[in-house]
Amino acid sequence: MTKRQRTLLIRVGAIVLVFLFAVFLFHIGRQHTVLIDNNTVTRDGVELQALKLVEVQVGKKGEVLEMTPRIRDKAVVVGQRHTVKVVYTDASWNEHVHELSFRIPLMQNMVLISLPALMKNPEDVSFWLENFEGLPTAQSDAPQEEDVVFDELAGFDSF
Amino acid sequence: MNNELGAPLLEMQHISKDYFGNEVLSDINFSLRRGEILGLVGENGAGKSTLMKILFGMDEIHQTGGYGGSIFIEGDEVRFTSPIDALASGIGMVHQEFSLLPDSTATENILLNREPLKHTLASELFGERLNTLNRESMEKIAQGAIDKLGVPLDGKMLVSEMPVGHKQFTEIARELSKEATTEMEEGLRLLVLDEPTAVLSEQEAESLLKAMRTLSSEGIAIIFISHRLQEIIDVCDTIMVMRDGRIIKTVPSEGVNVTDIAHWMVGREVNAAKRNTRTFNYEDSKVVLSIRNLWVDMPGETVRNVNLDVHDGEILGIGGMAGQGKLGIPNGVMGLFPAGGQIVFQGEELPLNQPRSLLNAGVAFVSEDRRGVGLLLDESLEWNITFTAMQIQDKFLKRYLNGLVSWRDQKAIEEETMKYVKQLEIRCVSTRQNARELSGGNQQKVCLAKAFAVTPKLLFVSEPTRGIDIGAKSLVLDALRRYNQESGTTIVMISSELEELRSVCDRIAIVNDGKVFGILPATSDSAKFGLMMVGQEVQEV
Amino acid sequence: MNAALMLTKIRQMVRSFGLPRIIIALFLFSLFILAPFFNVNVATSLSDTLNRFGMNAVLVLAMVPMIHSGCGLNFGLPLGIISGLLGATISLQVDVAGPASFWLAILFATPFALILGWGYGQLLNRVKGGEMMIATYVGFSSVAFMCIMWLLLPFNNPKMVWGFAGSGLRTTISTEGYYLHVLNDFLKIRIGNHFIFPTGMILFFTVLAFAMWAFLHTKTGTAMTAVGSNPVFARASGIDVDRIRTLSVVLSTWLGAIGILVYQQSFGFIQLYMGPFYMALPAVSAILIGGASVNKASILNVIIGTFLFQGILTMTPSVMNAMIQTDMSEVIRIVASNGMILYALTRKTEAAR
Amino acid sequence: MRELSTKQKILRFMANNTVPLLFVVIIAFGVPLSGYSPTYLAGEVISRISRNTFLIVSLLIPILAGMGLNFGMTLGAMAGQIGLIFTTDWGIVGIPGILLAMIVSTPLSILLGWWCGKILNMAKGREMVTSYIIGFFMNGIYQLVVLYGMGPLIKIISPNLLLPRGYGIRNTVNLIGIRKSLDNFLMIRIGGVPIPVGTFLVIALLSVFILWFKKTKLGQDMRAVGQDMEVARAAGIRVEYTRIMSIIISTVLAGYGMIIYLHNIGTLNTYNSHMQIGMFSVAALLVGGATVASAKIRNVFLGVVLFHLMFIVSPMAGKRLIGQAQLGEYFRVFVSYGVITTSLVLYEVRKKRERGMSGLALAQDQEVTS
Repeated sequence: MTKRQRTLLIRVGAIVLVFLFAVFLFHIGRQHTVLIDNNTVTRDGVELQALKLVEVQVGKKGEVLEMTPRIRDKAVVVGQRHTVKVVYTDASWNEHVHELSFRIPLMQNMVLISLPALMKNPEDVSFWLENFEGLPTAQSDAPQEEDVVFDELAGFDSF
Repeated sequence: MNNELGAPLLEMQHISKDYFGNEVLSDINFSLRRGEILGLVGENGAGKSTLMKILFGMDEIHQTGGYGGSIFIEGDEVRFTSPIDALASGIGMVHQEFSLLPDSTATENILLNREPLKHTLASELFGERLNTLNRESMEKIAQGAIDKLGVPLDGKMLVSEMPVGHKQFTEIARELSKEATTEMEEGLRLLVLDEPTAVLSEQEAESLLKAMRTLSSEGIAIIFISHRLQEIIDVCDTIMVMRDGRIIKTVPSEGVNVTDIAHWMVGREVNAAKRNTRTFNYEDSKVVLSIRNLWVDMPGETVRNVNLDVHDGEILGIGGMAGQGKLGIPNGVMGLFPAGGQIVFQGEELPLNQPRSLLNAGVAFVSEDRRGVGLLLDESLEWNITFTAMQIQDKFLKRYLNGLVSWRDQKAIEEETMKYVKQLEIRCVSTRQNARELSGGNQQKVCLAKAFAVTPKLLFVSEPTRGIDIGAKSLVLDALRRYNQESGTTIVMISSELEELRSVCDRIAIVNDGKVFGILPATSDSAKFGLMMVGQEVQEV
Repeated sequence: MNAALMLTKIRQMVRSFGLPRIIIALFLFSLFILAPFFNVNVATSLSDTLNRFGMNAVLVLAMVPMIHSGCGLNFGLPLGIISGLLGATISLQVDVAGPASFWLAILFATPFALILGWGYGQLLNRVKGGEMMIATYVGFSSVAFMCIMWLLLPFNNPKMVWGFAGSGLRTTISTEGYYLHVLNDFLKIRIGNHFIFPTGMILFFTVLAFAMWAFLHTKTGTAMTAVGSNPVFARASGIDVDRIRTLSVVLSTWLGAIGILVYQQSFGFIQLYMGPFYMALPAVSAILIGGASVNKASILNVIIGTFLFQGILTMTPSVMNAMIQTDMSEVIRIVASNGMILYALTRKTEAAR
Repeated sequence: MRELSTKQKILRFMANNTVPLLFVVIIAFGVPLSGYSPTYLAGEVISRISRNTFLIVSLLIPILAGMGLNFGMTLGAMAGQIGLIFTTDWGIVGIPGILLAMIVSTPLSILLGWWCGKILNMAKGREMVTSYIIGFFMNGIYQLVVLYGMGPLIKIISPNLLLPRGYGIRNTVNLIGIRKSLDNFLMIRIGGVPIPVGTFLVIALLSVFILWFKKTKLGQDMRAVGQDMEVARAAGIRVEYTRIMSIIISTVLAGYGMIIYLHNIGTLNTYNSHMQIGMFSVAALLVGGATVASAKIRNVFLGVVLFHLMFIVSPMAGKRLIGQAQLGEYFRVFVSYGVITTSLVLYEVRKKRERGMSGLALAQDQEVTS
């Protein structure tokens, strides 16, 4: 192997390495929103009732959310693999604790966890986790045209 | 001098060179043994530098059609295509101008772009230039070269703080160090020193000569180009004298004296017909310009303490080797470079450093730097010829409103320009043509016309024939002579070509080491001028 | 053979005129041709262009003396503008209504222009070779310095100062009631519904341009050109190079002062504070577009350049907008003007600098 | 060389450090006038050191190569901003977001730096004014790309980033995802002053890199080119290539610097953030005692501290003094430009003075001999 070939190899290698690192960063740095939903849902024709009172925690260090029926809350997470811990005490004072892990598709901005579905069938992730395509708040506002500001003298304040 | 057997280190056979038909070197033959010091002397333009350029395979030589003859190194014919080739065969050169970085140390300069490196990881990725410098090794190599030279040079000293001599040593050490850092077969074998002592003090020159002897004893041959003949005799084994592109003499230095060399350098057959036959009795005419204690800070042409009297109506020549200061005199007097001292023109002392005062008094100057000083390259001939006269003497102007407005008189300008175009045979398309588009000879004529247009009482003409073809040359010289005769204008002409001066001038002053070394009538023996140029007193014959 | 000859000839022409200039000229030309197809009124556009030409031409003319004397492009134009602003504000303070205020403003601006220009010239003489960069920053610092001054100077005409504070000048001051449109309306000619020829303003520029042309034909003007063409030659010919350069800087500064007053009378407002900050750049690119280089400029360059530059500024918003429903004029302005300056800076000028 | 007396030494020190000394004086008056507490000032200054140092360091390499102050660092800033726009659009947050923005900006910076270096090689002797105009010119191209290209030509996923009309990035991009993430990494507090150790580590690493770089062959070549292009060329150094390399390195570092700067601020002003960055960085460097011809790491740090102290205190000082905060704001703008002007003038004047020295020596010489 000549020196030139060797250098070329190292350079190509380095570029590939940086690229792989970038992909890795993409995976670990991607931010997703997990919506947690405690509404009555229908699965396979069966109606699943909303849960009375349930504690949900997304991720190990996430905030513990207490949810009553017909509540939808959200947790912002970074990365793809996450756990969700659900603590539910049913009418007969039996405590059900599920600690489940799930994976969010890389390019998915939002996913929705349906708590009643999760209670029903915790083993099947696809049963309670679904992709959620956003139609958040912006829709209602009329698109307001924004003037683009070119201020060549800007930046005097923030420096 | 240990190489008695085998081929000589360098041999040149039948070397010739012409620049587009103009022969500058013909049939050069010489050889050089290991450790031999060859002194190469000759006037400016004798062909020394061209010969060295051929040896080094400079681009300039290839671009102008190559050279004839052959060069042998240790018996093998070589034909270098670039200085790098020459370097690889162990030939190094130190040029007259320093090529040093001012804010770097001697060591850094010695090893410039040949630094030994320490391998770093980054270099694998980003290329060799990201290896770090190996300072220790650098110092060792530089010190090795300095030691070989045998001079007290501090490797850590910044070049800007060095005395001139040490800069010179740094340059030489750089050549010596090349054996350690390049892929030379066996290190430096031949060193060319171009005027190394010109800028040195006596002591510095002495230690340089000593260093040369040291190198020679180590088997390094040296070609020593110098105008200081005594040094040549002192240090060289052989002396080679060149004149007009030929080798005149190659002699061992023993028993040669300075007068002999000077004779060989300048003693040529003089074409009597071309000579100025006029005998001008300058003692009878009054002194028109007197220069006292003049110093001029002109880079490369420093003038120190010059005293000179110019008589009314004469043509005074100023000659001397390049770099000795002859060009500094007119440039300093005319205020183009910082100067001090005293000048009295027509009995009146004029302030220095003010071109205006000299021009007002009627002194004009044709500069040797045509393109830089002499011309407005991007303006018309009309402007070039009439500008100075317009500004100084208010010629070619129309006055309006009681002289409040002075308007350019286009018609007068055209007439004046036309007059000189005819008189000096300036070849141009029209008088509106830009000066840039003219040939060198015609540009020179424009410069003369500019000076004539102010009808000067005294005219400095500096290197009037440099870089122009023969036809234009004689036209320019004739014009000067005629102008002197017809209008009685005193002319001071500065030229590197002694014969040119002798053909036009009445008296010739020779400048050496920034001072006027002596003045002789133009009819004097050329050998006397030759001696004066190299700083030797002329013994009265 | 003939075609090849033609081609080389065209190539030569392109080279001597400069490709960027040709592109800009063709671009403007095509805008005018396209305009009617997109329901843009050519007469209005022409009228606007002419108006803006008049507003800016004197500012562009202010480039000429300094280019001639070899001081390079006058990036320090804001200094001249400041002199003009001082003249304008003092004139308003004196509170003479009507056209007289314009002439008063010129009168008041002149001493400032002379003094500031002289000092600026002295400075530039000490930094030969680095004029343009230093000029830029002299302009910037003087604008910033005047920002402080506008706050502190004891003006008190209620039309100029902040109402609530009673002191400190406003950022924009209307010239209404003073010299609004004094030149624009002088002998103006209305042709049809959409075309107005601002005779007074064009006339004013013509007078100044003629004066400049005449000056360059005098002895001193000739010396100035020579200094710019080859300062060493000029020195060897007995010219006091520094004096001529200073004179050119004073002239440029004064023209800058007049230029901004002409601008204001048409624009209607005096813009203080950071207003003059980037005013040099359009003027610089305009003269370069007109065919000037870093050390050569003529009155013709001023006229062509201002017309082309202002033409593009007027035409691009309307035509481009109509064409692609996008207002790209800002981008085109930035790229064209700065590209032109870059082009000029990277040309090899053989002058000894 | 003669030994200098103490007085001469002090005078020379003052002459060589005019600008920093002047700033010390301004601050000595300004700080008490402003009435800010030392803790507040310390916090502010530390925050600004972490914010701006990286940007300013990017100016060092072109100075080493003799190309003066690289006002073209704006190009790097633009590349950095484009990197941030992309990572924000992709929703990458935290330190990975910063790193990814840097990776995205790198090829852009290299391309822009290469182009800028090419142009500057065509304008030798007036690099500074040319690099300054290059910044303006490139701003036009940047607008073309970001305001018109992004959306239809360059895919932008998140509609929140785009203007309501469907193409072009909004005036401000919220960088909440990466805001202060590097600063808060390893944040410690000393006496109530928060110190972003993470960012400081990055800056330390950069400083070490610069020091190391000066020891490499490339660094040495740049020094050579900076001192005398012709000598370097004669020695076989590829002058043009070396100069281009210096601009590329500067541009890439400026890009990273801009990302760190904006990550601290937390919002990206799409069309304005980069405009004045070059000017302020240059001013800060000069305040630290650097000149057009030489600049060192210590000038950067001294400069950041002095410049920003002045910047922080002047509005308040102006308010206390005249009753107008606006005055102080104008004052600091004036001082920034004034400092650059002074430094440029001093540089040119010194260059000229050195040329005049040899004549004096000659005159003295003659006086001695005659």
